[in-house]
Amino acid sequence: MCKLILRPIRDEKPDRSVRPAAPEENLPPVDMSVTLAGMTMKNPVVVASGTFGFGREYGQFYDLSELGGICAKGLTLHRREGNPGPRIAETPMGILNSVGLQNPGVDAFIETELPFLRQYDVKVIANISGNSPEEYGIMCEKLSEAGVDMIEVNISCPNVKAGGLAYGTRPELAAEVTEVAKAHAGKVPVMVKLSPNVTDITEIAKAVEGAGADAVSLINTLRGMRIDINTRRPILKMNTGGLSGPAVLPVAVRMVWEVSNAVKIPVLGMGGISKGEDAAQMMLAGATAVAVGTALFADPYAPLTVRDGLEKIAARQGLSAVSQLTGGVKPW
Amino acid sequence: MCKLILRPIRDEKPDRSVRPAAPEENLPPVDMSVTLAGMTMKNPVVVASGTFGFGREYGQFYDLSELGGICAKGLTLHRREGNPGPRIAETPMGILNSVGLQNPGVDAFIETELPFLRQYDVKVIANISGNSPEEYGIMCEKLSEAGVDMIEVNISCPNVKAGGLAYGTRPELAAEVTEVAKAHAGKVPVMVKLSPNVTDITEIAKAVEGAGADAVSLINTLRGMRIDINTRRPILKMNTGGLSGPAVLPVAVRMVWEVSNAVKIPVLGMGGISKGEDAAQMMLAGATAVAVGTALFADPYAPLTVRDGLEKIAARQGLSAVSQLTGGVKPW
Amino acid sequence: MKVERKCKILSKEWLNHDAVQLVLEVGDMVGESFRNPGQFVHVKCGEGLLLRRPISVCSCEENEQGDRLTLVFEVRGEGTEWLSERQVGDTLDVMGLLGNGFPVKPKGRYLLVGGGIGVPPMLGCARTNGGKSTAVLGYRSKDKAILVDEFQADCAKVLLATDDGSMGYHGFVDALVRQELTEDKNYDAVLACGPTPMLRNVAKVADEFGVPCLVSMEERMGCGVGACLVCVCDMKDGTRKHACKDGPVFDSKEVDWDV
Amino acid sequence: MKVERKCKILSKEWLNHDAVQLVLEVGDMVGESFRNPGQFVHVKCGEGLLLRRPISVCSCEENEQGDRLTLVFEVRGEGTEWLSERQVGDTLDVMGLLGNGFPVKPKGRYLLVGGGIGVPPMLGCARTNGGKSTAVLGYRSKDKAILVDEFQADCAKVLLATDDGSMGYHGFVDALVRQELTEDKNYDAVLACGPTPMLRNVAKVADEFGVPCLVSMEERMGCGVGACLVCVCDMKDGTRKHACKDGPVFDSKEVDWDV
Ligand SMILES: Cc1cc2nc3c(=O)[nH]c(=O)nc-3n(C[C@H](O)[C@H](O)[C@H](O)COP(=O)(O)OP(=O)(O)OC[C@H]3O[C@@H](n4cnc5c(N)ncnc54)[C@H](O)[C@@H]3O)c2cc1C
Ligand SMILES: Cc1cc2nc3c(=O)[nH]c(=O)nc-3n(C[C@H](O)[C@H](O)[C@H](O)COP(=O)(O)OP(=O)(O)OC[C@H]3O[C@@H](n4cnc5c(N)ncnc54)[C@H](O)[C@@H]3O)c2cc1C
Ligand SMILES: Cc1cc2nc3c(=O)[nH]c(=O)nc-3n(C[C@H](O)[C@H](O)[C@H](O)COP(=O)(O)O)c2cc1C
Ligand SMILES: Cc1cc2nc3c(=O)[nH]c(=O)nc-3n(C[C@H](O)[C@H](O)[C@H](O)COP(=O)(O)O)c2cc1C
Ligand code: FES
Ligand code: FES
Repeated sequence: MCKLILRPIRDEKPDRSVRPAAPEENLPPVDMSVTLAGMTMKNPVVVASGTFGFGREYGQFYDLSELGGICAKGLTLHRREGNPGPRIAETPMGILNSVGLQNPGVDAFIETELPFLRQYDVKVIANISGNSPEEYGIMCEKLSEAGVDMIEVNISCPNVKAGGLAYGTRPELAAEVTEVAKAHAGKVPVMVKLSPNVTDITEIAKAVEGAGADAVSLINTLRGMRIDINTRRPILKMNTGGLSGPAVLPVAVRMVWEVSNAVKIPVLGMGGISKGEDAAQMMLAGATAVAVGTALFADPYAPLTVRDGLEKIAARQGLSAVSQLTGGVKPW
Repeated sequence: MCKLILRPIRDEKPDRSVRPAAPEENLPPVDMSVTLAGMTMKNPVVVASGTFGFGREYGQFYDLSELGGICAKGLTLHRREGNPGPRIAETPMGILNSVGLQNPGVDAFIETELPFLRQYDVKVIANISGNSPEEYGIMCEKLSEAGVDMIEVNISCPNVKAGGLAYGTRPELAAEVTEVAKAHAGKVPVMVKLSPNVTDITEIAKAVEGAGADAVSLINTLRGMRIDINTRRPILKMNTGGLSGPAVLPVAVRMVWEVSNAVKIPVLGMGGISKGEDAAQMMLAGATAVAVGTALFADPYAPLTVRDGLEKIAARQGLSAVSQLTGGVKPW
Repeated sequence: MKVERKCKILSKEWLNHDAVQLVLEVGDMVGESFRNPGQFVHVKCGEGLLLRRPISVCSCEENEQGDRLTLVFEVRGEGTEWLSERQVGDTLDVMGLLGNGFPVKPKGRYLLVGGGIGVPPMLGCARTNGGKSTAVLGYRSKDKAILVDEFQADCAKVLLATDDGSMGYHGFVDALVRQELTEDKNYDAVLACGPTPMLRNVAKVADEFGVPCLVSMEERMGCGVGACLVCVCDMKDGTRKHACKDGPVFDSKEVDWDV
Repeated sequence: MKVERKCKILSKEWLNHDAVQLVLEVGDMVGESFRNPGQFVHVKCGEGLLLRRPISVCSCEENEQGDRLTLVFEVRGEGTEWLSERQVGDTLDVMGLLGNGFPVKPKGRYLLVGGGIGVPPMLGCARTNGGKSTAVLGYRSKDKAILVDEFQADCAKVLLATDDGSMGYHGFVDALVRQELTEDKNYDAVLACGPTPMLRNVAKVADEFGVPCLVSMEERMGCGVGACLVCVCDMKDGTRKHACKDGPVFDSKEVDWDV
């Protein structure tokens, strides 16, 4: 024992002012593909609707084929100019927006934007909002004919007065919209996007599942407000807007966990994801794939950072496929 | 004109590497007192229930008489040990907690803690949670006899299974609890603390107003979750917990604005306040006074920073009394 | 294409209590994306703030050792406060150059109008025109005046105004613009940057004299590249354009000034 | 009373790839609030993180020119990462000294047990005992070993263990504790800091030999001062105590090891 104690501990005296190099990691490859309601993506990272336009802008910075999927900017039946500005306010680790679905209308999307997106090897998810179930139906018909990979039915936009929010907070209305969408979407899978501004999100999730939804996506934005204390005016011209970004991550993880325990259809998880760890949390909570939105504004490359981070996490955990994360949380 | 152009602009060449001194400000005094449901406080800054214990700890660092009021740690009829640990998780600009109302019971509070708090020139607000309307009633009776300045009826704690949350999400239950509390509180004003985890918070606010509440306080915490991606366990032993801190500020401001437009009783605003500007937003949105909670953990002096910041803002805006901020927002 | 770069601060100067001038080394940013003066960069201001801050390019140049960019900004809130605390040698995360600036022609003669922190981007315009332009610069007060020497070096004529009369003309720039155009309306265009009420008034004066007018609009931004649609600018034809991508410089006749 | 202080970093050393040793100048903090070794400080780790990070005092001293505090910590997540990037001369926002440490008597003789990043606080204990104590230190592997020279200087005897056998005994510290107590149980107490499973095992061994045992518990913290009740530690009697105020050091017999 004594000899052991007197053994010199450090064989050489290193420079203690710099951090010693980390041991090299030799990470095995991971199968990054996931299948969401029958739609297979090369990786689980999608960009969130409304934060990526129709891909043209960020497409200047990197190849859109790097992404798993693109949720296009929310479409309406007819062109909309959206809400007056200001449309954005910053909050602690979050933003409020009140864009109000500015978009060229579903026909212009099909004619101009879809062909552009089709140049890339990436799944295209159209996001739609309507003022009535009929409008949802018409849009689904057009989009399924045009051949998108999935339709995301937005029943939860807090930034438009008609329809939108009400559909997302009442199970029977949510179900009605889902049914009509399904009836007109043909073979294209329908994913319903849920609002977090509700007492019990599982009620709505179960209602849309019952109505035939192929998947659900969540969360849309939480309603919030910021006031300019000098002008005494809300910063947003619409007074309130939708909160997104890292601030909402814990609420989103909780809701994804609740919903994935309540329904059998797969979940696209989003809300505050900005790094691999966030995405891994969301998948462990039950998401099959994830979407990245607000994080783009801080870093245009955020979806790729999330993807690479996720791959590293999966590899370090010895997973052969990233899909092994989905639903893996072990509640106490 | 030409002469003007040729005039030297800077009379002296200052050192441009340091920031020139700001012009001196001579701020007029501001009346910082506010009256919340008949209870007058020397300033509008209260510390939030559950974040300040019974004042003993932070009382070592500054004089508790500096505060407007103290919402004591949530009490139950009988002593409770609360939930198992871990009880806290950090999230982007927020925290999740699942303390679960650990407290010595209402009698021990009255015997040991209230006399301690009474040494200070500060309003004492007792915060109570019950498993049944009757329990609320008994506690109110005891506390009103003991002579607290106000009773905050917590119908919104997301961290206890029985009662708590359900009362806060259903208008008729919220009203029932309020009625019983009022019936037993004697002359002590009753303030009901609302949950943000609801589709429409104004419904609950109107219900408790109708049932006789003297004030409402909001928001309690938003339910959230964080997962340790390596152990695959939720960080909190209770799986989910309540989100507080700057992250929730915009949601809190929105709800305070909605509620103060929906009811006539005064509002104690809280949720994410950590500086004077946050408090000013909350007051402009309609709050008569504000509470500071989570910010204490980053900075024990946060309530004093908020108070001083608020005073400066009021002075700069030329207000003679800080109460002139309340409800001053001008929506578009 | 690379849009985001780590840029080193080469120099930092305080121009007054609120205004800071930074010179950055920006790699090949200028060569890659310079179109005209009046473009902007989108700067990350610390880890605690989610959104980048748009700052106009004051002036820039290509350089073998790394392109140079001069920014001048005023401390207004948390982001610019953070930015003002950076030191020479620190690195900033900068996206740019973004947007469409003023389409100035080297042979053109312009009436450049800047108000307050709208002054800096006009310097870039002045410098592409070989000293032919006239500048009308307005400030709150004399001690807020910035870059006056620089404009005097690069313009044929510089007219100054302050809101409180502590330097130059006592009043707003639109009065000086009117005076100048009355004397001489032989300008290719009026180019203006500053607070919206100022822009509206300048646009009106230019319109009266039949001189084309281009204005740089300040809108709150998210992505900075045209994807998120938050930086909305109302047009006369009822459409809503986006300052970051369609602007920030717009033809004053297309802008709906009545919102 | 002052609890929060801006403290300057006087020196910084990397002890291995993950562990950093900082010496801070802490004003009159030690004089004001030192009770015994094993207390901790609560350190703000940048603007982006809300919660402070609890770090045990490794050693400290009063000093006319400003008290000194040595901290040793391992980079685990965002907060400690940020902390490890600070440089000599930078200022930290530190609350302390907090909690109740090990009630060591200068004349006592203790068996000090440290595991991994639980090793540093035991050094403070060693130093109050004039070299009379024995230390049992366990590490993941040889290259993770820290502070061994320091313990050898301040203890009568130092026993080492590594999980992988790359240095000293191949196995866990509780085996060495058992070996030592078998040879010599003339200790006033076993004092231990490290991961909970290690503490549980060491407590069991000490109990078998009838030697009192005190353990330092690691719990996630909020306020750090006893107000928020999050840092809960389950006691055998069914109550829940709080690491920051009632601890972090508890009598091992009072702790409920079965949760
Ligand atoms: C195209 C363009 C060019 C600009 N060029 C300059 C320049 O060269 N020099 C300069 O000093 N300022 C310039 N500004 C204004 C500058 O962007 C704001 O002063 C700055 O964003 C304020 O940030 P803050 O964090 O200090 O203020 P805060 O009020 O704390 O900012 C909160 C949020 O509001 C946004 N915001 C606040 N004020 C403005 C504003 N006036 N315009 C746009 N967004 C705002 C911020 O970007 C941030 O997202 C420009 C703005 C635009 C749109
Ligand atoms: C009383 C006490 C003394 C300690 N002394 C030391 C020490 O001397 N040296 C040292 O290296 N470490 C020590 N720790 C552990 C240290 O506090 C954590 O490693 C550190 O908080 C991790 O922070 P992070 O941001 O790097 O990790 P993250 O995982 O990013 O932290 C997220 C949150 O969890 C908390 N957390 C994470 N791990 C722990 C943990 N093990 N214990 C408590 N909270 C945790 C963090 O404080 C933070 O609030 C001590 C802990 C306690 C309770
Ligand atoms: C500027 C902006 C515009 C948005 N527009 C839409 C939209 O058109 N349709 C939709 O379903 N969601 C929209 N959203 C919500 C996002 O798709 C996403 O659900 C939300 O932002 C949460 O994710 P994040 O935190 O990663 O941004 C928008 C969000 C932002 C920030
Ligand atoms: C650790 C902790 C414990 C809490 N305990 C209670 C409680 O006992 N009763 C209660 O009504 N609210 C409790 N709350 C909620 C706060 O009073 C407050 O409503 C919430 O934290 C929002 O404010 P903040 O963001 O300033 O912390 C607690 C919050 C925290 C963080
Ligand atoms: S800032 Fe995103 S479109 Fe202009
Ligand atoms: S950390 Fe708040 S009581 Fe211990």
